[in-house]
Order: sequence, then structure tokens, then C-alpha cells
Amino acid sequence: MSRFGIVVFPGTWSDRDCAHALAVAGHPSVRLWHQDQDLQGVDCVILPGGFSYGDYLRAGAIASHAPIMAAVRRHVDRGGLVLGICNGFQVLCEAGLLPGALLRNAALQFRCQPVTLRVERVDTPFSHTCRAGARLRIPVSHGEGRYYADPAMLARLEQRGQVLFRYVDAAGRLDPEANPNGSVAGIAGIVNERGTVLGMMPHPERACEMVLGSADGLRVFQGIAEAGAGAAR
Amino acid sequence: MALLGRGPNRLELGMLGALWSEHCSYKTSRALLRTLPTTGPAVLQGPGENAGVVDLGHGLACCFKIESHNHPSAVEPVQGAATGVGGILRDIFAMGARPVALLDAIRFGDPRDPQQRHRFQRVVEGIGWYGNCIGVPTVGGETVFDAGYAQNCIVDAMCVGLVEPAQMLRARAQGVGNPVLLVGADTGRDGIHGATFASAQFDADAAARRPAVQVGNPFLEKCLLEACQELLGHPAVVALQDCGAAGLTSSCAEMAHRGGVGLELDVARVRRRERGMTPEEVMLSESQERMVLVLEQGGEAAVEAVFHRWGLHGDVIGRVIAEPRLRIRDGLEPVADLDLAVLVDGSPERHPPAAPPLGLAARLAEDPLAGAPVWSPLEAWRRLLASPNCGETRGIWRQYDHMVGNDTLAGPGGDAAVLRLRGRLDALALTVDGGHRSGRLDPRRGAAIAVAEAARNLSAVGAVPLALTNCLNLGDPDRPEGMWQLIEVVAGVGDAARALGIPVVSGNVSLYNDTLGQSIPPTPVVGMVGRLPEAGRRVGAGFIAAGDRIALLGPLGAELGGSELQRLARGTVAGPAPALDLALEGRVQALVREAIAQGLVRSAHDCALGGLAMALAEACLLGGLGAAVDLPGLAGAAPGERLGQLFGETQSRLLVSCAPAAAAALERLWTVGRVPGRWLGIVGGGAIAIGEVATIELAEARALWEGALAG
Amino acid sequence: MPTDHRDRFVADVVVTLKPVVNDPQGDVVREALHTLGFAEVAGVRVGRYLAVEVTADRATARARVDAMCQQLLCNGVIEEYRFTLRPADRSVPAPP
Amino acid sequence: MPTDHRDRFVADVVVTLKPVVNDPQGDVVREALHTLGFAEVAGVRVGRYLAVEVTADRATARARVDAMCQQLLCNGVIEEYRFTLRPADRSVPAPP
Ligand SMILES: Nc1ncnc2c1ncn2[C@@H]1O[C@H](COP(=O)(O)OP(=O)(O)O)[C@@H](O)[C@H]1O
Ligand SMILES: [Mg+2]
Repeated sequence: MSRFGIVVFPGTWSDRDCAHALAVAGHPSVRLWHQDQDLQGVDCVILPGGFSYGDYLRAGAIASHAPIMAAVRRHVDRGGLVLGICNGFQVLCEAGLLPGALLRNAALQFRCQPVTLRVERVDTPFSHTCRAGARLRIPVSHGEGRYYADPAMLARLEQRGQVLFRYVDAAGRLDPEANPNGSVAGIAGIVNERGTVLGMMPHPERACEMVLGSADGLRVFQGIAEAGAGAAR
Repeated sequence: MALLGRGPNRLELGMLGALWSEHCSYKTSRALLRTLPTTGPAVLQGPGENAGVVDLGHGLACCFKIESHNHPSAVEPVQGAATGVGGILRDIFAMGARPVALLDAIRFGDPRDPQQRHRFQRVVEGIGWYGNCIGVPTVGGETVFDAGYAQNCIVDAMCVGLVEPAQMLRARAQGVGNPVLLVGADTGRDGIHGATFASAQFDADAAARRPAVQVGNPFLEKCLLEACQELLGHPAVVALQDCGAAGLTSSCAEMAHRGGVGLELDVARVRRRERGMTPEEVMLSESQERMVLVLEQGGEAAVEAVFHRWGLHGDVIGRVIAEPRLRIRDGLEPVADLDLAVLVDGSPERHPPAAPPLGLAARLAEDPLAGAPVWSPLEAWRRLLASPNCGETRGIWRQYDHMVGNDTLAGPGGDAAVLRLRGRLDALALTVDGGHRSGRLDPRRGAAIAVAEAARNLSAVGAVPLALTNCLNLGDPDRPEGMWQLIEVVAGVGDAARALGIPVVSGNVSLYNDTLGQSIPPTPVVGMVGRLPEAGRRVGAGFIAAGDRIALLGPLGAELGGSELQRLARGTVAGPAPALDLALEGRVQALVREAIAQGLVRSAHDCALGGLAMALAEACLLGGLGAAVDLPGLAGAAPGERLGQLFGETQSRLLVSCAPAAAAALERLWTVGRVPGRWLGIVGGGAIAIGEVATIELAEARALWEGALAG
Repeated sequence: MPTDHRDRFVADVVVTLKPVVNDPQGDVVREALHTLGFAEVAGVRVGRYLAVEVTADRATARARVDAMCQQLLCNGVIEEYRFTLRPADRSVPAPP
Repeated sequence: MPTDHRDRFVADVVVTLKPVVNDPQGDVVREALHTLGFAEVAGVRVGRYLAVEVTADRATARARVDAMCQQLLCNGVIEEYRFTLRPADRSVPAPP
């Protein structure tokens, strides 16, 4: 059984939703306070959605310097798993734990809506419970989610297979209409080179119960839990 | 002056002026508001506190209120709207409740006018920004465009919270010697005289009198909210109050007055953002994101530690005293000393003369479509689908996070939002609705319709209305017509609330929505909370299966006075307001709730703007299914009568669909319930067809509907 | 001193909140800088910067950019603006 | 405690998107200016402006502000920055 830690910055709000989703999936979780440096021995750190420090300056910029992030960095160095969702993805990019940056949505508006994601790799701890090319229905909710990497960096990402999720249409094709924020190459989520750190703009924790519209997000959490259990063995 | 026993000084005058403003003292509306029904078995807290509270049973209560931010939003749409949301959130968490939902009611002039469009978009941006940032979902609202709001927009925000009754906080100062803590933002010169500003017309001097606009800080508010939640049940917390209009003056005065004690404050201890602020500026500043607490003596350190953890600082700025007075010092120097009874309750009630507008009788007697172009039913239908008032609102609410919290079972886009209650079978249903446009002809009827329609929206998802909050947006009461509207609107809210058994537990009055002598139409906005006995039984507004039978519950009718069709065709309001039989309304609503509870209907949608034909189109568009229906006598009716039957806004009606197998049971139910009901047709096909009279392809209808609000 | 016969200018426009308006963003950035050890930071105000490239002679450009600021770039209710002009082909200068 | 005003500087910092990064906001502003009749506008780029007040001598201030930009104020992946220093205006009082 994997232990999950959910980081709480003062402006974080999806910590509750993450804890709920994990509970639905049958996994306990602890909260990790932004000013602490102790990860309480968790196997996976979740950097949840929200507005960490009001998202002033740039989303995630101030949070990337919080004391807890030093501990998260060490956790990453040790090969520990990290899932950054929405604001958490922004924090990971700002902290340099993932490449690239997240810019204001191309439409210059906040977007809260369901999107369809295509799973690009199934050999990561986050996606091994999915079929290759599987489509997940998960909501986005953000104003600054336009993933950007310069051409060289993008080529490197593609070559190393670091793109895990892309926005696609119902048929699974890349389509600007299906891309809610104008991300380059339809990128919705990427992993680091080792495949241990995932940043994604969509909110899997909002898609864990059919009454809320979809349970596809559970796959991400289940995947982590099973991978963690595997590692422990 | 006689009340003071001496002449007030400048600071005291400023404080009295702010608290005696219409905005704070309700001096014009107070007597009228007393006539509203405010009690009921579920009411735990009626008007008089920061927000009303109703019991949901099993140790949970729902706390809610609506408030206007019209004037600030006219001056600065983004920040005005944002701080409106911030203000209503504080009202809710000041009661000890955790905010779980926001709703907004907004009104502007014609969106084809770039200026109006700009204001509308900026207001939506401001509402979204604050709610999204703080992490409270915006689950519903209402957007109306009408020339009557071109000069004065309406921006009303409603917040709903949940609280365990035992944890409920009240804003009552107690315990002589207890310290008063001010926490949150530093105090600046922003928003000074905001309350008096909101109590006056817009005119040439308004710009000069305009208070410095407040810039919202949802991040700070989030920290305040979390800290206040953490303090729930803390033995050191005696009272909690937000700092709203008239700032420290009103929060402190009201908290002391409710508790039957006094307060002594030292303005020198108030942390400031700017140098050189006078005691008057400190006492009247409306800087946002501040809360005032009364603590048990000795509890300061424990409470401040909680705030500190959230990055906030609190300062003890005064103490509770026995004498019922508000005493202000600046360091050692006394600067004000006012009797709280005078300050809070002393404003003389005003009863300005009231009279209906001239020529009203003649306008009521007009033919609603007199002089209007003769549109075919299909032409009228197309125009309605393309009207920004009937069109799809997704472009608005996809900018609002309506899902955060993982409890939104039904968000914006239906008749009422539905929020689940964790660990329970039942759910909360929420809606806001403004009055019918015919309220310009008959404000009393229009207000009653607002209440009836809100209740109908809740009933349409299967929820029983529990209580309501209201925001009465009106023009200058010093004009006889304005005062008449105020009297009539309050009477109308009362009529419907009493008849439908829905108590009024909180509210807000926004008068002086005028520019250069031009008033807004009377705009009573009703926010309502209902309880859905079984969340799993809720239905949506859209049809769900081809072959299902479509029925109309409620009367046929053809009333076009004040309708959207009339607005499009004539640009004016004339003719009689739609009738409202509140007894019938109650029966129709009870019937639809019963049908939903028994699982007989698969969709339900109220007939509102655009009448029966628009309700049918929406049910089709939301469900992605066509329909074929007919109305008795439609084909043979005269052209005007025909438009009335299709697009008239006759009240007390819902459009439902049911599986063929459930039809007989549904019919029995409406017979027993003494509700007029009739079968209209069948769900299915690629078009929406009304007899021989009008047929529109679903794809065409969708294009019009989805494009109605697009830039 | 550049001559006025050039016809392409860039206006470096800075729009800031009026001093009386609170600037939560500035406050948060100041706190963040303190946390990072920049104790010498006494205050931060955050604003918007716009580089507007116009095709016009200097005098016209000045008048037109001023009009743009008043009509669109600056929200006079809460903000104030200032700008300087530089020839478009010159390298990036100091902010105004 | 507060030093001599000669040791107080304001850094006018401008942070802009790198030229290769798309700036939809700038494009929208340009379009809006065109709509308003400012046909002479060839292009607009939008960035951030920060006025950072520091208590330090000029040389130290310069080095420190540069460090602030690199560590926090500017994200080098997408942005670039520049700044100038000016003595803090004594008439603008510091927050109490
Ligand atoms: N400003 C808004 N904010 C959020 N939701 C809105 C807003 N305006 C309209 N909506 C949503 O759009 C839908 C249609 O609104 P409306 O036509 O007023 O419905 P009804 O006539 O049933 O009251 C509702 O679900 C409402 O919640
Ligand atoms: Mg409705």
C-alpha cells in the first residue's frame, strides 16, 4: 500500500478533492504543510490545484521556493513519485523539476470544462493501468495552462517520450478545437526523464466518481498506488 | 443632535452618516421589510445576522445570503464584481460556515453595444477570478440584457455555506474587558464612504465623490477563511464579524449593539497601508479582506497563532465595555463617543411619498404586440433562439470553476444547481432568479413571479424549497415612482413567500440605481435553497430518450405582456403582466416534485423566458434530441394569438418528459393533484416540430442558440 | 539625441496602480522576496508594461500613444500611466 | 533604521516574454487599438513591470535586484528582464 502526501500551500484548494479521490480509491493520505520540510515518509507527493500564493507574479512561481519544495526535490532525487496537478504542474515547472512553462490560456480566459486526453505512454507509474492510446475524460480548470517549450526542448521531450497526455477530440485526434488553452503539440501532461514526476493540467481528482461525470481519473491514482506497492516489494 | 446631548464632531458625523446611509440603515425599506415572513420550522437564523441559516437535519445547516455590488461594478467592473464576491463570502464564513457555492445575477444593456459587452465581460472576469482563486465553485446564476440596465448594471452575488448548527457563530460582542482583534488586510484609504456612495444616484459629481476603488485579494481571503474555519469551536472566540460597508464603524457598532454591550477602540492600533490617515479615514475605510473578532481575555495568543500560521496578522484594537457606546480613541486622545442605540438604530425611518407612474393604466391596457412587425412563428422562434437572453450561457460559466469541491452534481446550465451532501442521500438545490420584465408594469406581480420562478426552478430538479434570500435592486426612492416600486416589490416577495411557504432569511436592498434621473427597472433578485430528498432521483432539463412522451404541467396561455418576444419585437413593455395564481403555482410545483420523487418523469424544465416554444427548444438542445408536439387550437388561431400560445410567458408551467410506460401514472398524478396537464407530443427526430406551425432543424436551432452570446 | 524624421517608434508604456489603490500582488511579491532573503526590499508595486510599435513621426506618435493610454491601455479609475518613445530600430532601453 | 535617502533606490524592472514566445495578449491589444482607429500600431507586446524599492547603495542594489530577477521575478524559460535604478523619491513615503 502506497502512502500519499498532499502538499498544502495557503492558496491550495484541491487538497480536499485529492484526499477525497484517494479515499474513493481506497488510499489514505496525509497533508504536507508548505512550511514544513518533512514528507512524513510518503511514497508519492501530490502537488494539488489551487492558487498556491494567489498565483501572483506567475502561477506557481512563489510556491516553487517554499520550504516543502526542498524536500520534494530530495524526494525526486531519490526516485520518489510526484504528481503535480494544475497549479502543481505550474509549481513543478517553476521549480525546474519539469521542463517548460505554463502560459496564460490562448483565449486569455479561464476555462473550466471536461476535456479528452490521449494516453501516450503506458510504461510509467502514472499510466500503466491504461491501454496505449486510451482516452480519458477529465476536467480542466485553469487560466494559465498553455504549455510552452521552445522547439529544441519540445523535440527533446518528444524524442524521449516525455509527453504523457495530449488534448484530443472524441475520436482521439489532435484538434485545436479540443485543446482548451493552446498548448504546444496539444500537451496536457509531461513526465521527467526518469518518468517519476508527472505534471498535468487536467484534474484527475475531479473524475473519480460517475455521479460527477467520469471515473477515468482513478486510473492515475490507482496506477501510482500499484506502482508504489510494486516498488515496495 | 438631541439624541447625542451635544453637537457631534466631524468623526462622529462621518460615522453617523455612514451608518445612517440607506445602505447600512435601511431607513427607507426597514418598515416594509418587517412585513416579510421570516420564520419557519427549519429557520435557525433569520434576517439580522450576517446571513440566514436553515436546518438540513442530521447536524447540518445551510447558511446563505445575496448581496449587490452594482455601484462599484459600474465604476470598475472587474474589481467591483470581484470584491462583491469577496464580501458575500465573508458574510458566510463569519457565521462559521464553510462556503460551498457561489451564484451570480448580472444585468447589462444590449451586448451588441461594445461598451456594454465590455462591461459584461469584465464583470464575468471579476466574478470568476475571485471565486476561482478562493476555490468555491460558482454553480449557477442569471444573465439578463435589457436597455434598462445600460446606465446601471446589476451585479448581485450569492454565497451558500454549510455549518454544523453547534458551530454556528454569531456576531455578538460579549464580556466586558474582552479584547477586539482586527485581522486581515492593512487598512487603507480605499473605499472610504462606499456606503454613502452606494446610497446616492450617479450624476456629474459622482466621479468626484467616488471612493478609491478596492482591489480584491482572494488569496488573502482564502487565508482568512481557512483560519476562521480552524477557529471554529475554539473556546477563545466570542464573536466573528466581517468588515463590509462602512468598515470598522459598522462592524464594531453592530457587533456591540447585538450583544448589548459597548466597545472602546484605539485607531492608533489599526495597522495601516498609508501614512497620515485620520481617525475618520481609519474608521470608515472599506478596505477589503478584514475580519473583526471578540476574544475571551487571555485567548489572544492562541487565536493569533492560528492566524499567524496562515500568514495573517491580528492586532488588538480595543475592548468590550459595559456602557452601550462606541468610544474611539487615537492613542490617549478620545476622538468619538457615540450611543450605540443612536448609531445603529437611530436613523429616522423615512416614508417618502409613493405613486405609480403616470400613464400606467394606459400601458397596461395596450395590446402587447401593438405596432410590432408581423413575424411568422418560425421567424419569432429563430429570433428568440438568437436572443442573448435565451441563448446558451456556457460562454459565461465555463470561465467559472463550477466543479471544485467535488460535490457539483449539476452545475450551471440547467434549472437549478445540485450539490451533494457528503455521506447523505439528500442534496442541496440552488438557484437565483430576477423578476419578470412585466415587473415594470406591475412590480408586485413581477416580484412574486421572481419568487415563484425560483421555487419552480428548484422543483424542476425535484427539490423542496426551504428558504430564500433576496436582493431588491431599485431606483431612487425619493421619486414617488421609485418609492411605489419599492413598496410593491416588497409586497410581491411577501405574497409569494407566504403563499408558497418559503421564509425570507436574509437579503439586501440596493436603492439609487439611477443615472441622471433614469432608474433601472425594478429588479428583485431571489436566491433560493432547496432540499432534494434523494440526490439520485434528480432530473435535468434536457430530454433523454427518443420515444418519451412530452407533457405540459400547468395552464395553456398566451400572455405576451413583458415577454422576451415583446422586447425583441417592440423594444418596450406594455400590456397586462402575466397572471400568477399562487395556489395553482404551489400545486404544479408539488406535482412535479412528486412525479420526480416517484421516478415518473425523466426530465423537467420550467417555462420561463420565451415561453413554451423556448422551453421545448431548450429541452431538445440540452438533450440533443428533436421533438414533435402540437397544441390544441394552435393551427386555427389568429397570428397574434398563435405567437402568444407559443412564446407567451404564462406562469406556473413545466415541460416534462416520461417513458411511455409511466404516462398513465403521471396522468393520474396530475388529475389527483388538480393540476391542468396535457400531452403535447413525443421526443425524437432531427427537428423540433410544433404541429404544422413551425419546424426547425435541431442543428439550426443549436447554431442560433450557441451563437446568441458569442462575440 | 535622435532626430525626429524617423517614422517608426516604440513606446515603452508602464501602467501602474494609483498609489492610493492597494496592490495585493506587490505585497505578496515583497513577502516572497523577504522569504528568499532579500531583506532590503522595502516595497514592491506591480504594474503592466506594453511595448507599442507605431508608424508615425515622433510628435504624432507621442500624441497618439497618449490617446491609446487614455482610451484603452490604462484604466483611469485605478491606474496611471507613463511612457517614453524610442526609435524602433534602436536597442532596448531603460524602462520609463 | 531607515537610512539616508541616498541609500534608497527604486528598481524599475520590466519582464517581457522572449521574442520567440507567442503573446496572444499583445495581439488582442493590437487588434483592439486598430478597432479604435489606431491604424498606425504595428505591434504590441505585453509584459510585467515591477517597482522594487530597496535600501542599499547603488552597486549593491544593482547586484541584488539582478539576483531577485533571476531567482523569482523572471522565468528564464519564457521571459527576459531589464531594469534601471533611480534614487527613491523622498516625496513618496515608504509604508509605515
Ligand atoms: N452569470 C451566470 N453565472 C452562472 N451561471 C449562469 C449565469 N447566467 C446564466 N447561468 C446559467 O445558465 C442557465 C440558464 O439561465 P436562465 O435562462 O436564467 O435559466 P432559468 O430561466 O431556468 O432560470 C442556468 O443554469 C444558469 O445557472
Ligand atoms: Mg429555469
